[in-house]
Amino acid sequence: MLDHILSILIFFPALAAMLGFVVTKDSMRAYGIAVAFVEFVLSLWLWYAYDPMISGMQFMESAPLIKSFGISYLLGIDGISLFIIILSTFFTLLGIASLTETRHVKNLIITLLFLEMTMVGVFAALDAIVFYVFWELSLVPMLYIIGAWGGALRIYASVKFFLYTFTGSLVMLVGMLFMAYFYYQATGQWSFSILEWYRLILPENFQLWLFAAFFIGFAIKVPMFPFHTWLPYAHGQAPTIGSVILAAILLKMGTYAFIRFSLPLFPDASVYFMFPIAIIAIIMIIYTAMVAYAQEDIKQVVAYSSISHMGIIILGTFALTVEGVSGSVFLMIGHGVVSGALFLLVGVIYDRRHTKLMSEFGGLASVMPRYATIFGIMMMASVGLPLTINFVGEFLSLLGFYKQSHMITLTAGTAIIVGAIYMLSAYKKAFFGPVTNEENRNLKDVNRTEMLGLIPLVIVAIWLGVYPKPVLEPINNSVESVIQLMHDKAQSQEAKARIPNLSDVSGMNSMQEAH
Amino acid sequence: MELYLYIALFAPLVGSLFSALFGASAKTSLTGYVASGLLFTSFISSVLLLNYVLGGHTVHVEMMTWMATGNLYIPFGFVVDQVSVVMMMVVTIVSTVVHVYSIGYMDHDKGFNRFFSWLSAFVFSMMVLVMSDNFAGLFIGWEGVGLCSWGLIGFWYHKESATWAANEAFIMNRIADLGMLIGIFMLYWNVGSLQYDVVFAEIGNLPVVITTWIGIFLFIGAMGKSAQFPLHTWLADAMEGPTPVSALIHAATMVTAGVYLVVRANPIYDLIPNVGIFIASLGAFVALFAASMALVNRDMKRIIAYSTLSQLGYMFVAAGLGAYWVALFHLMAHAFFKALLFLGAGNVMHAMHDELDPFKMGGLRKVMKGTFVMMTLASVALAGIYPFAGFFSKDLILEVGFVEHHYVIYTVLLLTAGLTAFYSFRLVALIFHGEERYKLFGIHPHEAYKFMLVAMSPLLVLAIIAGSFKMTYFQLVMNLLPATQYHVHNQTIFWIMTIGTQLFVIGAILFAYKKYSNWNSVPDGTSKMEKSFGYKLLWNQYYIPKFYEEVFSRPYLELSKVAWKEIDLKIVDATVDMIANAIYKTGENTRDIQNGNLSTMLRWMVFGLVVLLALAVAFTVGYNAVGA
Amino acid sequence: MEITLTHYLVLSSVLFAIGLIGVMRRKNLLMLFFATEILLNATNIAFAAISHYIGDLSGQMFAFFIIAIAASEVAIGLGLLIVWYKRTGKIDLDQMNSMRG
Amino acid sequence: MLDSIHISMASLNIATLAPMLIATVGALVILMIDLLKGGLNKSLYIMVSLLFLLLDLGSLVDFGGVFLKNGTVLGFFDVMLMDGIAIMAQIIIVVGSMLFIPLALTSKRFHEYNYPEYFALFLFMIAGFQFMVATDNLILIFVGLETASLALYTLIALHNRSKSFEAAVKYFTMGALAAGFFAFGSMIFYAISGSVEINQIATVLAQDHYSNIGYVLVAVSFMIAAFGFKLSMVPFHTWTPDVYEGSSAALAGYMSIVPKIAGFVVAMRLFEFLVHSGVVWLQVILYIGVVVTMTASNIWALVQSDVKRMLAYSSISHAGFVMAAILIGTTQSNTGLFLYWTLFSFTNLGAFTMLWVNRQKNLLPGQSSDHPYEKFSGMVKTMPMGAVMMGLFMLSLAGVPPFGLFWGKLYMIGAAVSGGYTVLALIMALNSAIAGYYYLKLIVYMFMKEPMVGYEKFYFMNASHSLKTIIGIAVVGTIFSVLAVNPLLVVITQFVYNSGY
Repeated sequence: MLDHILSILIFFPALAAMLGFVVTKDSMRAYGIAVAFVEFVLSLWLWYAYDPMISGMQFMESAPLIKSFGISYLLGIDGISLFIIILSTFFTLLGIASLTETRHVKNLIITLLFLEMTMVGVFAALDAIVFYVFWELSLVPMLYIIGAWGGALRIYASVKFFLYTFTGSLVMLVGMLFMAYFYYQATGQWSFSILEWYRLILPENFQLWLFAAFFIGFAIKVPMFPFHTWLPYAHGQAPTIGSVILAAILLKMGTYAFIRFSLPLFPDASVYFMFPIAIIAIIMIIYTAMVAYAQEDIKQVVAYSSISHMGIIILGTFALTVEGVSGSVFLMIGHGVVSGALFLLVGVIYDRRHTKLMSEFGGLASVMPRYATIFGIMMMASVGLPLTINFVGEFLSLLGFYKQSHMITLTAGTAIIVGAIYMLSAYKKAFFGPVTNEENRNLKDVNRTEMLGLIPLVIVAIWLGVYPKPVLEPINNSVESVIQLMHDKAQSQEAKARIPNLSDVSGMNSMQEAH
Repeated sequence: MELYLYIALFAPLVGSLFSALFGASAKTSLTGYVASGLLFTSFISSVLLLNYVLGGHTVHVEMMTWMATGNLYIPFGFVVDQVSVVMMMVVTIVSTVVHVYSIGYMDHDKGFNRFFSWLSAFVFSMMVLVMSDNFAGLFIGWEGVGLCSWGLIGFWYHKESATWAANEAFIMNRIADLGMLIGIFMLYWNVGSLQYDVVFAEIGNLPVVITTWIGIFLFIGAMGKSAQFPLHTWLADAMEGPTPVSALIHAATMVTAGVYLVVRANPIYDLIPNVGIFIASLGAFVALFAASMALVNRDMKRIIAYSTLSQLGYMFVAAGLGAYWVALFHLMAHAFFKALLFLGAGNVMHAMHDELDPFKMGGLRKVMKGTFVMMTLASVALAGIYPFAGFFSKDLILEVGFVEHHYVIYTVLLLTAGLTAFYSFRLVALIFHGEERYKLFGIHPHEAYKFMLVAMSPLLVLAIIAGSFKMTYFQLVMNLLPATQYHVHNQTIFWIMTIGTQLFVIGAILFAYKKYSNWNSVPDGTSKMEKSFGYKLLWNQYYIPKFYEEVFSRPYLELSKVAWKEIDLKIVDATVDMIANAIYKTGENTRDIQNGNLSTMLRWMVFGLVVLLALAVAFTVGYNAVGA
Repeated sequence: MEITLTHYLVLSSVLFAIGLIGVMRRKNLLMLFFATEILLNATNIAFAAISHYIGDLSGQMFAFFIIAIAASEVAIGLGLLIVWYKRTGKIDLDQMNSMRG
Repeated sequence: MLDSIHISMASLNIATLAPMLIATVGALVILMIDLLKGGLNKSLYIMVSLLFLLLDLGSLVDFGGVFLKNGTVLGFFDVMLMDGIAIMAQIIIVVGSMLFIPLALTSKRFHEYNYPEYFALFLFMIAGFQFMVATDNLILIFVGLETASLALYTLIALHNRSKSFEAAVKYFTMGALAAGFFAFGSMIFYAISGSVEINQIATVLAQDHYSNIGYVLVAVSFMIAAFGFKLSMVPFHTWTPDVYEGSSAALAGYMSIVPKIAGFVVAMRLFEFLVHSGVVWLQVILYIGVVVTMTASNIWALVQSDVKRMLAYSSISHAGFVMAAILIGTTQSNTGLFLYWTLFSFTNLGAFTMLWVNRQKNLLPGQSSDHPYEKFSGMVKTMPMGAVMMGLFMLSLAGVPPFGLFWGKLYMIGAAVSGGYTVLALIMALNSAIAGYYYLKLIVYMFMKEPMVGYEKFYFMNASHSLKTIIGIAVVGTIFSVLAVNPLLVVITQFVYNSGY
């Protein structure tokens, strides 16, 4: 069974979703939870069976799909994708378990299960086209979730979300086809296998163009400034579950793809574009933090904060050092947990008051102390307090980039300041002060169902902040192989110098030279 | 010994978690007792560890890995050595006292359980800070105390001013933390490790420029936590928190973390005396600057807060001049008498129903004898009168300045010592002497619970006798810190200096008494002095908070709004929509090509053909021309 | 003056152009059909002439086929025209625009 | 004057005519049945047509086998040309027709299906298309084209609505003009090469080193105009939306597939040798034509308010997309053309059949067309399966993987990339994104809006088992296309490559 565990992980939810059409409406929630739980346990088993000492791909599966065009059904995971898969199954489970939506629950759960398939698929795919298939397919359930269960502007938001990402992905697709064509020219065979592509060393000017093509697809997904404007709408209109999944998992596809595609395929271009991208990352960090500070709607604050955090992830990714890339992968998980939790929390208050405007609240801390506590913990995690999950990622990402540029890291480091500003002021507006709005006076504190969703997230946020090793170690091993691959493939002098050579025993020397 | 280490470290955490369990429920005294008991346990363990360390050993444990990736390896490692054990003692003593005191002080507060949870959590963070064996662990504690400080300043979260002050403190500390983070990054990429022992062993091999930058960035971190100019404004505002918090966090422990960092990183600062001079100069400046603001302030707690700030300046002078052990010594002594002062102020506040203006008090010594005695003695200690603790530590710093030939610094510190004595006794005089002005406001003061006074008594004792530990202490820390003795070798000058200083200080005290002990009215802002420029300048804290508000806070908010409403919505997003709309509009505007009229359709076909023919002819002509 | 192939081709082109103009200008459906007939027959002249000049029969074959097809086109076209006239009572092109956009 | 011609039956190779003859015979049989006994039910004619189409398909498959073994078969004075692409195009034509004909089995009664002539004309039309693709003789192309077109005009008109007549007249008139263009273009080719066979024209021109380049270009201009009409390239496309709107949804779906593939094959035969001969002008014109057709029709599709008209414009756009294959002119691109069209036929047929299923007999009050978007509001709530299927077709048309058309787009864009047309590849990709918008619009209506009260009974009004079966086939074809792509590619590549394209 372990031989096909990835296929099972991908298609089990989809199959269950199909069968879900038969299940009656009132039992649907239980069914959904059961399926998501089984899936989650399967993903945990995957972790158990995963050998953290092996840096390469594990649980590989391969079957030709379109042989004459080199497309094959190729799956496999390494430390980078393993945890994002677990995160996906985890959040699907939590999302369904803490679902408070009452309209058309059946459709919603079926959609969520399909979405789960695409999420797992994206992170398990090792063939570019299979990756692309899941990548695009993930838009559809999300489109439906936002469009059918969203707020007043839901149609605008969902269409914008879909078209924006769709456009970007198509450019990426052209890039993929180019890549395959280069492979064809080099070897005389078509192949879309990423692992095969890793072996190609492309001329630098080709790398630049291809990098740009991939970049557009990924950057819109992440989303990076200035392609980010779909995100606030999507989050603002999406139902809680939609925002949670979107923030926790779907955004990670973009950053994951950077590590899976852009870095190892185009090491020289990655170095070439390192600084422009770092500048964009800084804009994301500071500018969106400012925008978040100006928001009146608490969900929008969290939405913009996501962009800001994604900026740090991008920065860590383009640090091109083991520390930075590991940190960014870890931050993906951290940000997933934290922003997912924050969106769940916003959903809690939205369910009670049907508004998300901070001016409507105030003094919630005295009415809903448990809620305020959990929100506080998650806010502090979001701000990146040590011993919470985000700190590890942010610290490592910034640390990693410091090797490349001091000034940029210093500027990007303001993330810890501006992040605190908008988060604390939002918290203050909503939770502190006297209770001014009579409607807030008798609000109920978080109930058991909601606790069910939130407590595990709190536990994870702190557990991985205190003891990140079980996750960080496999990530590190896989990242090391990526970095080494990049170093080996790099052609330009600058790229060779910037990307550390790990096989070099006197690693410290190269570090000194970089200064 | 490791067991004691873990007990000392984790007992507060257990207390905190235990209290947190009851966080949302009604008050249970149990939380206070348990938390205090665990703190006492922690204190006992620290004492045992001190005893062990006095025997010449140190304890170093590595609990588990925290972060490990690439070459980076950060464990949860803890070290109890000569420096950290001193800090541990200070922290556990003061916090035990404050915990017990708080049982009484917070007696009627709804958030009693929550308070103890935060307070113990703070102690845990502080213990992590001082006991960590690497910079990252230090940073954990560093941020942890920041968090707890946020929670405790904003403890009464229904008050706007409290939450504002909490956020201000947190954010300002974050600014400094960024500096510290950068310092840590530099250390890692230059040394390859963040462990103290490795760093200090390797630091000498680095180019001085890098060491200098490392020193500067670490010190920026220290500036935030220890509220040095220009990041000082949060400390005075932090007085919004409950008074025990001010005593523990904003006087005795957290704010001294910056000093501790410099002391801890002495091998780095030893290599960069220029930075040291800067630190010392800044410290001297802050000492004077803060003392001047304390002169006119009318908020009891703020006066003490400025005094704290001023004393921190002293410590940085010592640390900056390389007299690390002196700095640490003053840190310790200061912790005792300043915490005592704050707790006394807490009693007064309780008695006065949270009134803070000393001008509205007066004559309280009759009803609050115990508090009066304690606060007076603490003030004497603060003023540095022989044989109280302050004399041994503070005058030593003056001597350091003198011995190191920094006469300007020396003069400034001397002047500050006078100011310190003045404002301390201005406060004491206004509160405890003179007419009972509080009667105007219908307040019936009463002395605090007896056990609170008992709880404070260890601090009183220490404030009096701490100076006598000086030699023991010196013996202890010279294992780790540069063991320079600062003595003015010329006996005459030494005596002149010592006695002169004492006389100067006593003079200042007498002046304060003379001026304020018979005060009989509440100033209403009409007196000549209150209208003078100097007074206004000091009263408004040199307009610095206002300056920050006008130059940073408000523009930042305005800019944020512009960023959102003008840039994000009107430019970035509008561009995207514009592209989409342009495509759509093109369709709208050109769909009439298909007007349903057959003639038009046929004409389009012929038009297409004609265009093709025209292009064909043009191409042929061009082709032939090129061909020919 | 000897009549060369060029003359035929010019004639054919002129006829074709007349047909095109007719197609563009005529609003009466019947006249429109006439114009298309002129178009096709213009081609026929050219095919026949070329076929004669190069001595190849396929041109004439083509012409024959065009004639046949033109005939069937007329049959269908007139059929449509009659039905249209029955339904609307008009054979004016400008009346025929219920579908647009 | 002429020598007597001795013709051996073997060289005549009558067999090459078999597929077309089968269709023709089928038509005649239908007419004869009607003569013998009138008033028979349409189901009989449908089944007879289906039967003959099956035979037709059988013969084509047989030819396919022969082709793979022996290569191209010539016949009938070398007029018939049964090469790979001819066989493949005919298979697509016949299969498409076989999927179309059961659509006549609606539950509502429609005027045209009462006439046996309808089915006879239908089979004649198929024969016409088959002739058109199975030859490189311009005369036969012309005859096939006109046979098919004339039959098609009639089929449209038989729908017997005011709009259908208008559509038929428009189509007919423009078709006549296009026929004139074709004839005139052929005439010029004939004038400069003395032949009406494309391969001989190519040979003559090549020997001549294109000295008459001006005339060639004029001829090509006429041909582009003629086939631009057939393939609805902008600005010769204007008939398309009106005709689609005027004809029944089923026939519109048919028109979007079968006539176009015939057109593509002829365009391939006619233009590719020119492209390969380095006629830069043609490359430029085709480039512009492809880009303008794709983009403009996409933009117009955005603003439509009727789903059928939207699909009409979308079909234009898809045709433009596929025309790129002729511009690129590599084996890969031509393979892509056939692959794309095969996948497109399934999806598009499904989409049009869904419209057909939702067709009501008469327009509702306030409706100006048969299939306004509003009609599909909230369909997921009243007809979940129907909405999901329609959504599926829309996603496939938009090129969302892993549904049918994605693989076609993938391969086509891949062909553009490997053919060196990078910018074209990008334009193709971006156009898919624009197209995404209007497909999404329907999905938005179906899935995100509330149903309109009183419309429920019109959903699936026209449904019958056979229609549902067709939709089922289309759905299966769309979803599981990924499994079919590889075999299709292998076969198509073989056919295309061995035909010399």
